[in-house]
Amino acid sequence: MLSMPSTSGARLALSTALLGVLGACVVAFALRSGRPRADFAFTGGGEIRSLDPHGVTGVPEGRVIALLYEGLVARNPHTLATEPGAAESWNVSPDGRTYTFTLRADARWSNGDPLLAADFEWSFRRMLEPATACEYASSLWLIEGAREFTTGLAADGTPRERDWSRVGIVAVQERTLQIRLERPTPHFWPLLSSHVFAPVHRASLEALRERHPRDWATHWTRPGTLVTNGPFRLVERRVGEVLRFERNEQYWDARNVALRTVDVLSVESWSSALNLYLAGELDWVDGAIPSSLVPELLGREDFDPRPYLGVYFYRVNVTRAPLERREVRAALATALRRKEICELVLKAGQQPAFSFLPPQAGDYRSPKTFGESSDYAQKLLVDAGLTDAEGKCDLRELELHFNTSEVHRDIAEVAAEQWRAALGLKVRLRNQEWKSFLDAQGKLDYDLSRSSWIADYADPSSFLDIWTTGHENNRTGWSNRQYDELVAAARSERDAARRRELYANAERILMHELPCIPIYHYVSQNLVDPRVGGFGQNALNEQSPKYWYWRSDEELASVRAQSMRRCEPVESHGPSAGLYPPSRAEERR
Amino acid sequence: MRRFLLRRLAWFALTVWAVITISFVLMRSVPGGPLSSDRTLHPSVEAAVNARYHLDWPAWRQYLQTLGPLNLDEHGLLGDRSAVFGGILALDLGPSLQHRDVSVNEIVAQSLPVSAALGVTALGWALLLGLAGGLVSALRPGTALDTTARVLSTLGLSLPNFVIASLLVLALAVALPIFPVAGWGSPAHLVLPGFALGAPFAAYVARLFRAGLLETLSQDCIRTARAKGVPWRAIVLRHALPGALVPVISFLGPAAAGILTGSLVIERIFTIPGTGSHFVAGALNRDYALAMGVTLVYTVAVYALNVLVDLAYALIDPRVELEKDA
Amino acid sequence: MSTSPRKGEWFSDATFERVAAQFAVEQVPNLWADVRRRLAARASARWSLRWLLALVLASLIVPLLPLPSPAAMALDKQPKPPVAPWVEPFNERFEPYYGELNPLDRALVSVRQRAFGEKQTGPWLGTDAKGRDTLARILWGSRTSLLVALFAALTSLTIGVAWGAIAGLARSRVDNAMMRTVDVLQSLPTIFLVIFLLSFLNAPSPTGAARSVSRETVFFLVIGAVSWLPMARVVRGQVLALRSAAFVESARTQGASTGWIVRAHLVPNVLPIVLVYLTLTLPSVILYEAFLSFLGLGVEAPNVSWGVLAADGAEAISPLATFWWLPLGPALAMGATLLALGLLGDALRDALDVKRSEA
Amino acid sequence: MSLLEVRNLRVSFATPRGSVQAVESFGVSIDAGETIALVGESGSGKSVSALALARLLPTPPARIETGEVLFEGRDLLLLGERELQRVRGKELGFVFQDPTSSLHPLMTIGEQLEEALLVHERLPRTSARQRAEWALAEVGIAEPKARLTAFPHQLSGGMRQRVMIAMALLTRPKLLIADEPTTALDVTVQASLFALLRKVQREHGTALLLITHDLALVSTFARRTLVMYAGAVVESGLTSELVARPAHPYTRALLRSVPSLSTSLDHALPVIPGTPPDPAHPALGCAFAPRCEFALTACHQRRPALVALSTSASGAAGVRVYNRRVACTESERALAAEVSS
Repeated sequence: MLSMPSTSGARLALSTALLGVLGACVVAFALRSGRPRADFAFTGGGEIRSLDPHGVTGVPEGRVIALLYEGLVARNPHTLATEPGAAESWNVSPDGRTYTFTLRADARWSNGDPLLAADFEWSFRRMLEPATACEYASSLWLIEGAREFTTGLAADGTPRERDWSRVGIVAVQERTLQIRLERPTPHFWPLLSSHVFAPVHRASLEALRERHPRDWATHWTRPGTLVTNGPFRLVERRVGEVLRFERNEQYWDARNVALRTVDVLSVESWSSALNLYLAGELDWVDGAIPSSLVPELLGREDFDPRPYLGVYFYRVNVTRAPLERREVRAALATALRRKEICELVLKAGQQPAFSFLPPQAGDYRSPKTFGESSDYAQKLLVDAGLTDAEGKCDLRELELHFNTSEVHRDIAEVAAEQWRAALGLKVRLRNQEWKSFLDAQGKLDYDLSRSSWIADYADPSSFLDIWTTGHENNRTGWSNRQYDELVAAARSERDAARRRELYANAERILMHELPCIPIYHYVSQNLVDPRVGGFGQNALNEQSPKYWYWRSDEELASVRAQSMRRCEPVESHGPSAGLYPPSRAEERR
Repeated sequence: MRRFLLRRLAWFALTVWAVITISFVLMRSVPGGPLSSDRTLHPSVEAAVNARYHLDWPAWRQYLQTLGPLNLDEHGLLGDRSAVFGGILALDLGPSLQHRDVSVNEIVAQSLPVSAALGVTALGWALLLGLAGGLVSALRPGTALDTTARVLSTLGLSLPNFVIASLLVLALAVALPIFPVAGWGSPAHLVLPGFALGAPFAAYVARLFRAGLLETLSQDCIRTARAKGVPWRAIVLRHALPGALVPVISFLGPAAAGILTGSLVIERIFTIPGTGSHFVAGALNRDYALAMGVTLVYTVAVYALNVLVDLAYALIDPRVELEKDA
Repeated sequence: MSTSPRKGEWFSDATFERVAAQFAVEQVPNLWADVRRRLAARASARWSLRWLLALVLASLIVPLLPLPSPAAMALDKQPKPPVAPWVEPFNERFEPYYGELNPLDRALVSVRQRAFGEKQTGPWLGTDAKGRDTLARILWGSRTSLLVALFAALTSLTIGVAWGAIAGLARSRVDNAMMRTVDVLQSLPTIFLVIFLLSFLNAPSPTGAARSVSRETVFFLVIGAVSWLPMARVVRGQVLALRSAAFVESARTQGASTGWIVRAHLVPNVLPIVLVYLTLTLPSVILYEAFLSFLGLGVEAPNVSWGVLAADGAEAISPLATFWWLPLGPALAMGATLLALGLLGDALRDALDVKRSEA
Repeated sequence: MSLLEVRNLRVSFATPRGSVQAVESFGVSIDAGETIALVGESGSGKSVSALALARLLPTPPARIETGEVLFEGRDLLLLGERELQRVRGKELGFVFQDPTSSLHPLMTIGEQLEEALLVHERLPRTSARQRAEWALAEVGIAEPKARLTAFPHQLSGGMRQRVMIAMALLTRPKLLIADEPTTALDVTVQASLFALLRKVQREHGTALLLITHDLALVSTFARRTLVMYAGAVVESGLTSELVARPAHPYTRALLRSVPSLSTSLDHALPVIPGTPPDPAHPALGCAFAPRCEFALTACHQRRPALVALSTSASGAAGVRVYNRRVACTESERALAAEVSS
């Protein structure tokens, strides 16, 4: 023990010095995580929820899963067509129910283990186990016996013992996997390529579970422990800061992967994300760009909003007066001036929505439904006896819920003002933080509630299924027998045209009944360095990181020359020599 | 000294217990749960998740679980479930309910040093600017220099720190790219956020120090020192400084609490991976474990700092007897 | 200063200790006349008071002023930069949309319409992204900020003072229990309390129609709920010091009743420190409102507050396009008000500081 | 040449209510080794004068308007701060009224003692410590070595004042100014301290300016005495003479109000009627006039100057007057009357 100096001045000086050293140590310790910039850095917002492909739902998580894992099949980022993934080939039985996949001989896990059909079988089983708590488990229920396996209930609702042998997922050979569906399902392909169908490495997970029976979940996704099969592997994770990935040399197509390192930054504030992008710290920002800045970005070559398969809408609680009346809902829907919202509030080219499905949902075209007319809306209310001849509205004040966000507030303010102007209706805005908001929505504790729906795949079923009676995502109290029947019929209809028609009829009912008031269809708002090549521009805004590379100066110039878009070029922060995958690099040499 | 620390420890345990209990009750009485998401779960899946995190337990049992290393399993209370988390007494805060594959311990271990570094920088700024400003204005009271320092320090207290931070970014990271706009990793990343976070506290320190110094300098013992012919500089440094620092030191406790809370804004603006963001995220996401974890960190940090402050009193002022209770 | 710091206090609040230390525990005859004279002698105090009074007045009569409505939007080509008053003093584009108004404000607005008609001030401070007039929003927003301050002042003055006084006067066991409660409440991060209260008290009512408490009310309650704690500490400290002060002892030995002692000794001696502390609480509460607004937990649209405006303004600072007038207005309003409160507090403290002013 | 010669010192304080004259006119002349007492009521300007002559008053609010302070021939009022520091503590020692507040509470006794030596004599720390220890022993503190590491609050009041005295004498100053050194202490301690002061003063040949309001105490102690009232010296002279034959009515009143053991409790203690004047509102004439039993109209209109009592005037009565000065128009007459009676 140090002896204390006797004078208080000296004690003060000594303790100040000690504190200073301590402070410096803290700073140095906290800063030790400094790492060189990755070949590519992007952000999808805040910290992702999990690296377990079976434990996540969000879009940002999906992007990270896409770096780490590869399912049986993949989607081409430009065309969204199904292309081989871990499976190099497959065939479908004539009845459209049995799919047989042949896995690549060179498909391996990042630790070198071969990737086998049994891995997939075990992974799918894991998803379906209730204990895994996979939120997407229900999307696998189109597989034979899967629903029963998860719920433990037979089709008639009687409890039944779980039995994996009754589920239509079998590893028939070492590299052959067979999946048998309940009924032929056209959207099985897009579903299969989504991140939920990624395989999980059984051996490492079970070993960890053995070793850490209580908290294995927090151990197995650590760098060095996590075994994956995608183009990249995890090398560092700092919560709230960064996920660092490196090219997985064990990946079967590693020669075609250009980037050696990828950083996924956790950036909670969009204005910071924008600042980081403009400073060259980020190469791709995908998210809610503040709308006041959108006009500034629109002319730039690195900002090219494209239609995106999502719809922004207001749920209407049809169990509450006066919203149980269709006229009122229709009046609300027709009184809005969506163009104003899109052009003056959102500004990035969002399309006014008069249907629930966006125009890009595959071959499907939404039927003509309703239009906008404040006179008509007014008339609806007058006819319904809710507004007197002088235009005095007798409706009670309605409450519009939205979760805390700049843009939701902006839209709600404008919508409320439009309803007031057109109908004399009083709408009170209620801003709620996310969980309270969801809670209220789930309990039907609202009048109008902001919502959006982003499709998992470009198919009407992805949008229209949720409105069937009792669906978990219905949350309006709306139920229509005819609609349910149409959707059920469409689900098993194999003739594409007939199926589209069934869905169109269902959507027509939906848009007549209006338990939801569509406002606009999304656009993707990617802010991406012009030098980035292999970047997918598609309706799902889905990316395949394995295709990303940096264009050289020459290629960038030629891409600019070919571009049809008139826009101002932006200085790129990427390597001017470009960064090409090993295969291309050899080719170029 | 030992009695003082023991006594403090006892009070500390009691406070922490009260904070845990209140947080527990608060967290669980707000609407929405950790699992609510925009995609509603199927009941069977939801039940499984609830079981995994023991959210299906009655509240008292969850409470006990949160508190201690009670392995209910061993007492046969649990049936066949094996996943029981340690509890606060075992220093195991359990897994985060929001970030499913990290434990709260890990989150705290990774983010606390960052916040601490930010806090240290902010305090460093606050003390540097505050003490300098206070010294200048106390040594020349009533002059233009004094007035300037005082107005500046009042202004520092008059703007929300996010406004200061945004202006700083615009001026010193964008217009003049001297410092990085955001991020973490090098000492340069600390300068602007540290300043933005520390500015209001610098203002406060300046005022406290000025007042303390003026008051100390007006004391009889300073006159004695002058009568002894001690040079003015030595009087200020040796005789007046320790006493004048007492109010500044006692401000460090509240300042630390303020910096911890204020850092959540600064951390968001500058994308700094500290505990700040988890404060709000934990509460907003109903991540019970994380919220509990950061609350504890906050309480412990503020408490520890207050104990340090009291020790500092004793260090400076020999008249302070730590054992005595007021 | 010469007194050693109090022990047994867990979370010693430097502010109040400083302030408390500066008050001589002694009665000063005719204190208030002196204070008024000293305040009046100080230019900064005069100007601060003027500004605060003008602000309160403006926020009270803001519906009467020929301002644009703070809620009326014009979405086209926004935000617009400020136009100098001499370039466009007035225009005729007034739109009487105010969102929700209480009856009194509605009456005031109709008076304003009758008096000024379509006439309204030009965009002297520019408009925001939805074309709403920044000046009007700042003035209407001052109501929220001032109300928040008022609520905090009220809770500080009622709960805080009562709590502190009771704790200070009560027997040590009661005192201990009360102060430990304050300690625990203070060691909870307030942000938790805020989120809890906001989502709990503001939970939607089952009927959906009439809700007894509006979010604004909840918001004010929340801020009030967390702002009285330091005040309780200050008052307790002062009461404790006074309790053992010689003149109170002597009054007691002369057989004065407790009530009389409280009236004649405690109140006049506690009041100055309470007042000074209030000038420290109000700025921090106004800043706290801004902090909550930044986190999206502030007042609800179409209501505005300085915090909301400042947060929006800070958000609008971007290297791509700087809508400088959006942060500037609220920052100036806030800065000036807080500066005024700070200067007033300084002046008040000096004016009440018996020791120094009598030297 | 006298050691210290103060002439016509005027000090004012700036207050929010305007300037206040704290010291009207102060003058004193002290020879080496001499002891002079400065007496007067509280607020009469004794302490201010003493502090002002060493420029220890905080400026502002204090302001030395006029005056000369010749210490060994140098005017302290004209010295630079650095030169002044060489005089203060080295040549000129101070003992203040309240040892509790005058000792630094956060520094050890040793530190405070050594400081002066370190500053003025640039001694190495160890020898400074040794000297400090001796100094403590000299003022009669037991276990001086142990006391060096003590803090002031660990000592008794008397001990603290001994420390103050030791501190003041450490550098062997030529003049010691003791400002009511015993006011805060009880009577037995007072006596021992005075004995101590006298002892060290004799040993070191230090001149002493003793400020007090206790005439009885100084009568045996100081050779000469100055009486101050309302910021001005109103009378000065040999203590014995002054006590025996006070010239100024104020001195007389002051002497009369000293209780003696023989005073019967039945008699009311003679007090000076009225209150001291408010320095913010100085009277036009003699400051004591409102309280003076001999006051004439002229006393209220003109301020009397401090003049030497003429040898002839008092010599007529056969009394030898040594440098006796008084500021009273009536004093000569009154004194003469008293002497002749």
